[in-house]
Amino acid sequence: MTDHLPILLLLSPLFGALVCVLFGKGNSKNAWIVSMISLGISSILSVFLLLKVLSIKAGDIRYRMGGWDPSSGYEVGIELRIDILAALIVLAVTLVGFINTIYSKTRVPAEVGEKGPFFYALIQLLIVGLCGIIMTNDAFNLYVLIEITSLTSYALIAMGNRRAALSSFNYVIMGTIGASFYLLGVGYLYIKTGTLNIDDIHTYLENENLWTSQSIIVAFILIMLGVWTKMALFPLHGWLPNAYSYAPSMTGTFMAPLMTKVMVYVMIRVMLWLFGADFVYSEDSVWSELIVWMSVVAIVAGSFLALARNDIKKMLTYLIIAEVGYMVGGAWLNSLTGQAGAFYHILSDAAMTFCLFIAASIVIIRTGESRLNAFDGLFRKMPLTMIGFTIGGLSMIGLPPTCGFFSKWYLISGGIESGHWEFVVALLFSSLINAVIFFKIFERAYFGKIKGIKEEVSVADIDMIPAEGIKSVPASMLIPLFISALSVLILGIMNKNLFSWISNALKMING
Amino acid sequence: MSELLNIFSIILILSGLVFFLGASIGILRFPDFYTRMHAAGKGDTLSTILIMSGMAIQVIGDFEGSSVLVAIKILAIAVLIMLTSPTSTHLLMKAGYDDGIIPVSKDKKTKINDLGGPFLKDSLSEKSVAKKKTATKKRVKK
Amino acid sequence: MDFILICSGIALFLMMLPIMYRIVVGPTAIDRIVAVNVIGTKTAVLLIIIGALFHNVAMFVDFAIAYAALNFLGSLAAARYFNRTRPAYGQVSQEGGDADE
Amino acid sequence: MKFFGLLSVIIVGFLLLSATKDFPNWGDEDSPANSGPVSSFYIEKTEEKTKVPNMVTAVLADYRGYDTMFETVVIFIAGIGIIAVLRTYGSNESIPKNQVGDEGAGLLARMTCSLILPFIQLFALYVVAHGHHSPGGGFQGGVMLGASYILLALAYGLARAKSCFSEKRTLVFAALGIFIYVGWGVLCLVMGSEFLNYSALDSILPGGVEMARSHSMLAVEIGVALTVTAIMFSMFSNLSTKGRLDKGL
Repeated sequence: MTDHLPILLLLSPLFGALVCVLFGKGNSKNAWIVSMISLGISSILSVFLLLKVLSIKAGDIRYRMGGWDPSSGYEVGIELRIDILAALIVLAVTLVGFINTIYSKTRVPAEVGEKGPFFYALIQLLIVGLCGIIMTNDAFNLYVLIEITSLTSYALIAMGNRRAALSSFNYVIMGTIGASFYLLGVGYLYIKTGTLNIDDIHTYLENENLWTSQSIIVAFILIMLGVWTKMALFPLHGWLPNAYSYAPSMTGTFMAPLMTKVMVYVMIRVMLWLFGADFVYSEDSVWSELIVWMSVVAIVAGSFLALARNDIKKMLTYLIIAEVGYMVGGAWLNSLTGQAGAFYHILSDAAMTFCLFIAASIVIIRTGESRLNAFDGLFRKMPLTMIGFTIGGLSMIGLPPTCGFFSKWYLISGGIESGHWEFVVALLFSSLINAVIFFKIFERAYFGKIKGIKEEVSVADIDMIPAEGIKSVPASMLIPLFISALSVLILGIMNKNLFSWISNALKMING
Repeated sequence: MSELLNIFSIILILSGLVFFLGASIGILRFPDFYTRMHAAGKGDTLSTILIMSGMAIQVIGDFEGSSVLVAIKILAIAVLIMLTSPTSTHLLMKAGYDDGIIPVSKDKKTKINDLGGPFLKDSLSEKSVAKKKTATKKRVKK
Repeated sequence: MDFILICSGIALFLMMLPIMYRIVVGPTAIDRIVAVNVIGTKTAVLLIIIGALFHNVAMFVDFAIAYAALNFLGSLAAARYFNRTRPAYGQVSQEGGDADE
Repeated sequence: MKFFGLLSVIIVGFLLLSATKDFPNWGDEDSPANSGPVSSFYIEKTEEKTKVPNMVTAVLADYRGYDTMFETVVIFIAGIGIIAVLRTYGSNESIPKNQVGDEGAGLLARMTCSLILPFIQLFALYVVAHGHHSPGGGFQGGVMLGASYILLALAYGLARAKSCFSEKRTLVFAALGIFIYVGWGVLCLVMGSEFLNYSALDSILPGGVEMARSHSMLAVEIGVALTVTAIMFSMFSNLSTKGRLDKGL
């Protein structure tokens, strides 16, 4: 049975979604139980998958759909391919999904009401799409799964309040343009190579030596543009802040840690597996230089825009844009440490964004205030929530025991290795701005005047009885917060193991 | 025999094209919505049926088992269009009529036909009719 | 024979151009829909002719049936939409106020 | 902003045009997409390995069946997403009484539809079932079948169509379609082979390994058709009534 782990991992949430649609009519509770079970199963399976990949010395697991063995060296069917990197991110995705489902227990009845089963169905299908994107080894299958994640996220965002529909519409337009660019690029590659399997495309390009062909270069540019639009790299980021901050809170906590990071993974995948390091970092191309500068602009602009915001969630979304700049820059540094750092940052950024978004959502829900003055005196009122927020914030700034420090450390050493000092400066500058932002909040929370916690309970929050201190936040929200805060610390402490796994996996592809 | 069928089918196709030419010119040149609808509903349907019958004869010319089935399918399309095209024209006409599209008229004075319904002379005040006319004209000019 | 089919196909296409003019110019929305309907039925015919040219009518006839049926669906939906929901000209109901519902 | 839009369109157009310079010629038999190892495998081996004359169907439902499964899921998501965003439950008070209920499009439309509807549905089923030999398959047949219900709703009123195809039934059918597709793949897993490896089913389907593949394709096409039908009708009824499901267009 362990041969079929990858597909079982996908099937569990898929069946969960079907069951939610079929039997969960109007009843969020049953749908919640179903999605807890299905996502729990798939997280357990992904742990097993990671263990299995670690136990294999050769590096990756391949799983052929339909049992079509390759004829004459080329795949005719669709192939899944899981190495350590993929297994790590699959684990992160399924765990975030599972933990977020715990968080959504009280929020779904409050925010989407009778449509709860549909919400859970969409969430599980989103998990299916994300896991499929990470595991697939087929360029067109990747597009189909990107479509799945996009469609589910449009619907999930539009389920929010009035402004959510408009921001979701913006996202629809930008996301469709991005996906179309990706598809065009894949089409060009197919015209030139006649195959869709990522490894086979790479082999064909290598054998025929097509690296200087104009259509291959254009295909590369189109795919990169598509992926950048989807991950909101700086000039293409317009859709992200509104979409994530007006979405229902559990959608925000779900999508902020995952969507952009998985697209960064797709970018690294396309760079290193589909086109190969020789093409991407070749001496006579300006790509590497140009894109590192673009990421520097993204980091600086994202940090400044975050500094200028007075709205908690908007500020966090602009910080995400800056973080995307980190990862893109790291991936393009042309040094193994930089790539590994970018990869490590995917994991750590997922953990700390998750932590911050949950904490921010709790604060916004409990105080009924979405601006920064919601934090006034919160250390005394909601100490546990603020502990979680502090850990996330410290990780964002990059202080030692947290994972944010280590990923930044690797990124910076990668920048020094490859001589991109502008990237190093941008990283340090962004850390500085993050410190300003978060210490401003900590100061408010510690010294600010205590305001009353919202006494009037709106209809939406009827399930939570306002009370003093810790009891004011239900356990179903605090537990996910603590797990995510803990994972920030664990990822930091385990940095040595993780880094060696990641860099071993990357060494194999870089040769 | 085959030669005869061939000539017959060509005659059908060409006559269908002639009718379609009529429909096309009618849709282009007729003065108002209802008359254009007339050209579309009649000429289009008849020409489609004629060309389809011609093609069916053309296909059946080689007398194979499968080609008979194909010919029947082509005739089925002809029947389908014979049923649906007038129906949709009728429904669209009704929609336009209910929306108050004014038909062209020879009555110089009021420029209104005695059609009944919303165009009955008594049921409309002069003012609203004038407004409707100007609205129509505006659109036409555009 | 192929020559005649090609000629009739091209003639059909050329005769669609005046109808295209009607789609672009209007003047009312329903005019456009009627023109689209006519072009739809003629496309079904054109599909059959193309099939005969490729000597593969059996394949194209299925497309033509589907096209004709969906064409009817489209004009029926448009007719109902304009019948109840919207007047053909936006201005009439705003100015006149008696949009004959 | 308009200027930037124009500029980016021009740049992208220039990029796309510049890429065509290296393309193989139009209709070139030796281009990689035509004579590459993958395409030649499909062209030469499909009939032999799957007993399906129409190789498009074989590629769609067997070689790349995993893709098609997710395409069906995409359609499912589109329908579920529209329901999740638009559907409003309860309160019909805002609508005036005289607008509730939908009497259809009149006698003539009803007569025509009653004549052609059975044939459209029959043709849709033919398209689903005949996908092995002629163009067609689950998606196309499902669209035709869904269109026939939309036609019913247009001609006879939404209430009449809902009595055939209620909201609950659309959801059940949509989920059931995907369940058939995925379940068929899981059946292959249970028989001890890879996911969607239809050849594992030759012990329960008649006619050897090749025919097992052929029959399985029909089964998954039926699943696709169910989902597409239900989602087509669900989308129409939700969009045309703004999610209230009371009065059609």
